[in-house]
Amino acid sequence: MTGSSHLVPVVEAQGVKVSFGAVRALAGVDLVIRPGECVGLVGHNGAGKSTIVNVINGGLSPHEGTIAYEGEAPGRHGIASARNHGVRCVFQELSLCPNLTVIENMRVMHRALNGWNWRSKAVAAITGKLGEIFPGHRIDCSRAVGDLSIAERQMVEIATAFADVGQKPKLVILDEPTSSLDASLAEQLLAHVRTYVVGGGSIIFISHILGEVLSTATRIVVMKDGRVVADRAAGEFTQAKLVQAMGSVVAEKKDARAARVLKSTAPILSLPPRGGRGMPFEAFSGEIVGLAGLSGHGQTDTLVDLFHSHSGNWLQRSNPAVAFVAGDRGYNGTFPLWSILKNMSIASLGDVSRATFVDSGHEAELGEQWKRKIEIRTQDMDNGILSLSGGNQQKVLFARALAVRAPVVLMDDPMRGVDIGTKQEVYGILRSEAEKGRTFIWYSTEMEEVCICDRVYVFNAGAIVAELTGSDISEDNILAASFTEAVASKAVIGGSIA
Amino acid sequence: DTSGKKIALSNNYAGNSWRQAMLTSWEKITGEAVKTGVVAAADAFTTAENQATEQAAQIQNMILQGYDAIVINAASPTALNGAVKEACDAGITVVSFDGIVTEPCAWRIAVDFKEMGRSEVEYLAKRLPQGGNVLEIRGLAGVFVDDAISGGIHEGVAKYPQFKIAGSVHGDWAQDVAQRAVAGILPSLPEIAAVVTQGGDGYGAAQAFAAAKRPTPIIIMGNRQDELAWWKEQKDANGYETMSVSIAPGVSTLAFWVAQQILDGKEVKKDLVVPFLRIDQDNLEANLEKTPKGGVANVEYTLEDAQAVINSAK
Amino acid sequence: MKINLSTDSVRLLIPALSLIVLLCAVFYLQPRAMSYTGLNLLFNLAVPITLATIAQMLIMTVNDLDLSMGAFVSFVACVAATFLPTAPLIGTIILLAAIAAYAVLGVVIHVRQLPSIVVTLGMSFVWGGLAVLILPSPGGQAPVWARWIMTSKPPLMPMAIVASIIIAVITHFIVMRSSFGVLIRGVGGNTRSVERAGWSIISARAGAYALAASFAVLAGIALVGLTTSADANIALRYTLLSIAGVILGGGEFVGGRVSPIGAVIGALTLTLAGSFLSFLRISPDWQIGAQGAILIVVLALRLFLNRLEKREKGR
Amino acid sequence: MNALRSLVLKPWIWSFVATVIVWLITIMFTGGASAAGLSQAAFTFAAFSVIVGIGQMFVITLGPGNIDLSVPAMITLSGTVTLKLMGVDNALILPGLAIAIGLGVAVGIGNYAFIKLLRIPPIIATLSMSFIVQSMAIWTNRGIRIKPPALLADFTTSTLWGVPNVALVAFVLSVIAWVLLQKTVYGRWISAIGQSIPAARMAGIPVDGVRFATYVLCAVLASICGYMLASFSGGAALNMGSEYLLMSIAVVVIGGTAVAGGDSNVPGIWGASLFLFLVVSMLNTYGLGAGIRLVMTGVIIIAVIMVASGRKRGRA
Ligand SMILES: Nc1ncnc2c1ncn2[C@@H]1O[C@H](COP(=O)(O)OP(=O)(O)OP(=O)(O)O)[C@@H](O)[C@H]1O
Ligand SMILES: Nc1ncnc2c1ncn2[C@@H]1O[C@H](COP(=O)(O)OP(=O)(O)OP(=O)(O)O)[C@@H](O)[C@H]1O
Ligand SMILES: [Mg+2]
Ligand SMILES: [Mg+2]
Repeated sequence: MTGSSHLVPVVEAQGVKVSFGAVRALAGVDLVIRPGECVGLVGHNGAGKSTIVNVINGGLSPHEGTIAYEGEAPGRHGIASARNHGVRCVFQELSLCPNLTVIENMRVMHRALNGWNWRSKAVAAITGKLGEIFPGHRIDCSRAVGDLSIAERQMVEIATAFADVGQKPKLVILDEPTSSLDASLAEQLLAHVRTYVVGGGSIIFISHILGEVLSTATRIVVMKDGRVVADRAAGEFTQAKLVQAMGSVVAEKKDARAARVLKSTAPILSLPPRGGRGMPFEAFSGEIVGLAGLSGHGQTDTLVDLFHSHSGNWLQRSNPAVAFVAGDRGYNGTFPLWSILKNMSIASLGDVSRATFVDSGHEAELGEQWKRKIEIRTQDMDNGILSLSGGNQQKVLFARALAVRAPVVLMDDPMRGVDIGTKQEVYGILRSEAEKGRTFIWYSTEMEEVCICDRVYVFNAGAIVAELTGSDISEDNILAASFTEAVASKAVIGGSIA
Repeated sequence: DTSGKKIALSNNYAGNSWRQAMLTSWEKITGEAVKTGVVAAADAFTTAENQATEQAAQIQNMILQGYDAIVINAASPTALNGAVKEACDAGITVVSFDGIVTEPCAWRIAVDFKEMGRSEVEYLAKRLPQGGNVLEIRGLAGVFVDDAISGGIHEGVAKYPQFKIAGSVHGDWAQDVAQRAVAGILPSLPEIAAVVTQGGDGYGAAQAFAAAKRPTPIIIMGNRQDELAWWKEQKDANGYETMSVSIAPGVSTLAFWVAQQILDGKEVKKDLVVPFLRIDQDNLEANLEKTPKGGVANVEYTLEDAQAVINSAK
Repeated sequence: MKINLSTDSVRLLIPALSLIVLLCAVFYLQPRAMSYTGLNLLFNLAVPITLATIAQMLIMTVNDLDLSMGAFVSFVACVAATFLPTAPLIGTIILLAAIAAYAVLGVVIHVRQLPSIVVTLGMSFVWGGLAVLILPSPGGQAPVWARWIMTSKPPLMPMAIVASIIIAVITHFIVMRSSFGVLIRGVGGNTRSVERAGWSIISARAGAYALAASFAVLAGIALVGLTTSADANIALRYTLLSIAGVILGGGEFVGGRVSPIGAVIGALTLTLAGSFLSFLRISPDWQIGAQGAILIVVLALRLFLNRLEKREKGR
Repeated sequence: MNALRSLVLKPWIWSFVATVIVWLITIMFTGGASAAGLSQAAFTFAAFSVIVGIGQMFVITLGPGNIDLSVPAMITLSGTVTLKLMGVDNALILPGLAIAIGLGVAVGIGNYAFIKLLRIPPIIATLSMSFIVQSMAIWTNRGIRIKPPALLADFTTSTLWGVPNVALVAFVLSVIAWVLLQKTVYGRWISAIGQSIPAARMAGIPVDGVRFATYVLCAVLASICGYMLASFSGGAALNMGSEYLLMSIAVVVIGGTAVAGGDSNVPGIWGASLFLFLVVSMLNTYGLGAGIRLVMTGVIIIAVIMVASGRKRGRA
């Protein structure tokens, strides 16, 4: 790794400062990326990771400081010059055109892809890359991206960034690329990243899953409050050291979870088998029920079904039965025109209003309370929601659902992009709320989270194929169950693995 | 003999009382004619919006439906020429009235709109020999009727230079639009001696003057019952004097008879003229009596009237 | 039989089926329509509407809406009926300037982040005013060549059908196949990511607007070719018709989801719906209402077919 | 709080600035003599646009594609039906108003039924509805023009301390609308729906109920406007509503309400309504021809919106 230090850096950022109004997103960042290295970029939510990435790819001009690509400072800093130097980016929020097909998205993303037969060139490039990175994928490149699942979209975006169309990518920036991929896909990606780096390419890899970063990066840069606080070879870090460098205090992972049997009472929620296949769904009071399986196999649909069948579309129930935490923030989470406070309080307006008049004092109080409780990093809850970093927006959505008095909370992979410190806090809140009798139904793509649950349903092809409880909940069992075929009607393999 | 012939009415607009009265007259007279076997059918068609394109499509459909004659009140004198030409080429008799078309193969039953405008100023010249400021309320910009009447008014003013057009607004032939426009310009106008209209917006103008607490000038009235009733009220109260010019909506029935005569093989000149309907101070009561409450002063035509019009044109 | 239908072709299938159903109904009511001249009479006034619908669709592709479409087509018709036959050079210059004005509008709307609805609402007054200035009272004369094209009688198929097919094929190629089409649809789908890929959104928008204006110009000329002359209010209805046509054809207001072939079919369907009504002979009181009803019926049909298709897919 | 206030302040201030400028130019023509008369006329006629504008604003706030094109037909229907029912009987004034509201509710229900059952864009659903409603208006009275009850006619045409009564009614309605939007749960809900329907649904908002109520509200306001307008102008006409199609949309968007939904603005509607009336008056006063007048109207609208949103988007 030191061998590459004499090479001309692909990108060299020096003293970069960026602020958004009063918010100082970057307070002087130096970052050098050399060929043949994978730089892991970690830090708490709002540390400035996405911002520095935006500066590097030309989308943002630094207010102070310089950027040089391959040793030369560009005449005009901008997207075009960054791309000309082979910088490609996979953004934290999905950024393909949902109305275009995969092939057409290639055309948009790669300006070099021109000429009469650009379609066939694009097909060749994207199918080749998809096959290379995600062998065994089943993506039809003539389909509109909007018709793909969120994981498939992410895969397409990654493959698009790595694709070689006349111009080889030199630096690929991956901003939380694995957040919507399940474990096996994530592993495929990481494997590809390693070989790519060995081949002389460079990667900036941003993730909150420290295990991934430790196993993939050659060098790790830790950011905190807009500064780089540590920059060392990956080998010098352990998970604990990383966490410490990030500045979060994390309680040691408590594996000792009291196995709780809560199935005694009548279920608080239930659904018949989806499409007449597999097992029915049930949840009991005070449980944390996990929905697992490969991503996009019906978990989100189940949650949405549960939500729709327990909330009114014509009249609001006086006592809400369910609350929902969105995973796809842009689609069904945030209200972009509103302040953080309004975004947070929207679901519990009934509690902060009198005779349908919103009591703003009461509302602000509620906001402050949750701001403290899960540490939303903002000066003022009246700031726009979009001024928050991705992870902090997610926290607001979390607070929104927890503030509702509903006995059941549905969670659609809500920890996407939440930093490790916050995660631990949220886990804590979940546990204590569950103790008090709240039920959580939790779809997650992260194995670690699934393992916190009391009971887990494993999904395959839209149906529940297995139920795991207590100590049977483990990565291996879940993975094994994920490939079980659903059986028609009710002949169920109930806990075939248990 | 036309007992086997089918006639259609192509109407471009039904959104005001004039057009409604026109349709009612058509229904009344042609219903009778169908019953007595003069013609086989006389269907009325109206388009949703006052648009030449839509009416052109309507006429083309009538060609397909196999009508023998089409009677048209046209949205535009020229924009239907394409469709009218196709109808003529298909051997269909086309008679236009009120909103006439310029396509030479069609018959035209025209109102002399220019003359109508001129007569308003002539009347004023008699009433106010010393002249004065005049407010003009026009119709819908870009429509031929509006242009013609306004042209007549301006000719009249040129002839009687003691009148000066102090302001001109477009009332779009709609009561409330006219009222709105007059109310907007009125504060900036000097004293107004008379208001010339295109027949029908008089009542709105009177209300705007009343709302602005200005003396009521001589307002040329249209043919609506409420206008006539207002005039009568004023006449009884303070001897208010004015006149009313308009086109009788029943002209549609004249067009029907003309079409029937042409189908019957009569020689008919391409251009026919109908007089406009004029009501004066002395025949106000008589006319008001004949006009249904809330309706429009009207004249319906018989076969004999039509023959008289045809013969007088020869 | 297993056909793998893409979203795009499904989007097309439904409008096409509604058109066919409606056409059958019309033929049933009026068998005379089932002929060369019959079809031409049914559809020739659809040609300008189709072109205007395509123009509206291009604007909708970049998530905007043009409320001045009708006024603009009227303006073009006035220019075409006055300047084009007598002073072709001046006429052409005016029309080119109008197209340029559209491009400028696109740029202004993007740069100043203005709502297109308001700007085009304002522009509808401007075009309307210019039309009145050019042609204060109805009249003018269609250029001979426009008249010739619109009344031509090609073999086998009437002009209206040939024209619709040509328009559909050309616009399908431009919007769905070409790079430019991909780009403007991308702008509609996700402006930010197109920008991040290094494209100039300004020129994409300007291009979309200019192309739309070009189709609207063709619409105006085609209209004059059919009617032989123009007036300032001749096409005001095209604004709503064109929007309805795009929607009927499966397009959407936002998200760059459009279908040129669908738009052509939508425009034809709308035109046909009017004829269908004439053939039904409803009482004059309800003729206007029936136009609303027919729109609803056509859309209900669309919904019904959509359902069918969903059930197919669910299996 | 401060940030919020400046955000609300900015969009509407511009329509008022434009209004004042146009007003000054108009009264300059007579050296100021027409000030009182012009203002009174402006408030009278702006009132009608304000009433329909408020309804349209609620609908537009529901998000892209939401618009109610049945407003003009609704105005016509309620004008014709209520005037016919009231005859000239003063005792029937209130029942007439109740009928107007009832008609509005019915048409609103119809509008949303089309939108919901047929899953069609509101623009098409309400357009279809407007044809049907217009037909109903024709069918119910065939253009017969009946005078309003004298008391009602007096009320709508007279003034209180120099302020037209209709303007007072519109003012009261706008205050109610403002409170609804800014202070109540319902206001939050429509703003949320306007920003993202899926997000609103998953936040537990009864989306269908709220949209339904909003379409009904819009139709009811249009209906009330028709009732008042017919009384004001001495009788209903079949084309009395057609003015208000573009007008209702224009006052909303010029007034600073976001066309993309989620953000609405009540004061701006007043500014825009006064402005649109005064522009026409100004151009009429200076005696410009119809063509020039139209062009100028368009240019002024665009200029106002440029200035207004240029400021609004001033990024920090
Ligand atoms: N457009 C913006 N306007 C205002 N503030 C912003 C904007 N974008 C980012 N910020 C602020 O800049 C800071 C850094 O944000 P950034 O998105 O870089 O964080 P991050 O490290 O990527 O966090 P996460 O892990 O949650 O994605 C945050 O405090 C955020 O609130
Ligand atoms: N909107 C319109 N479009 C085209 N022509 C119209 C329109 N309105 C009226 N006309 C024409 O104007 C002439 C007379 O209309 P007039 O204004 O007298 O009707 P009216 O009796 O006043 O109707 P209303 O009572 O509804 O105002 C006729 O030639 C009619 O065809
Ligand atoms: Mg980030
Ligand atoms: Mg009139």
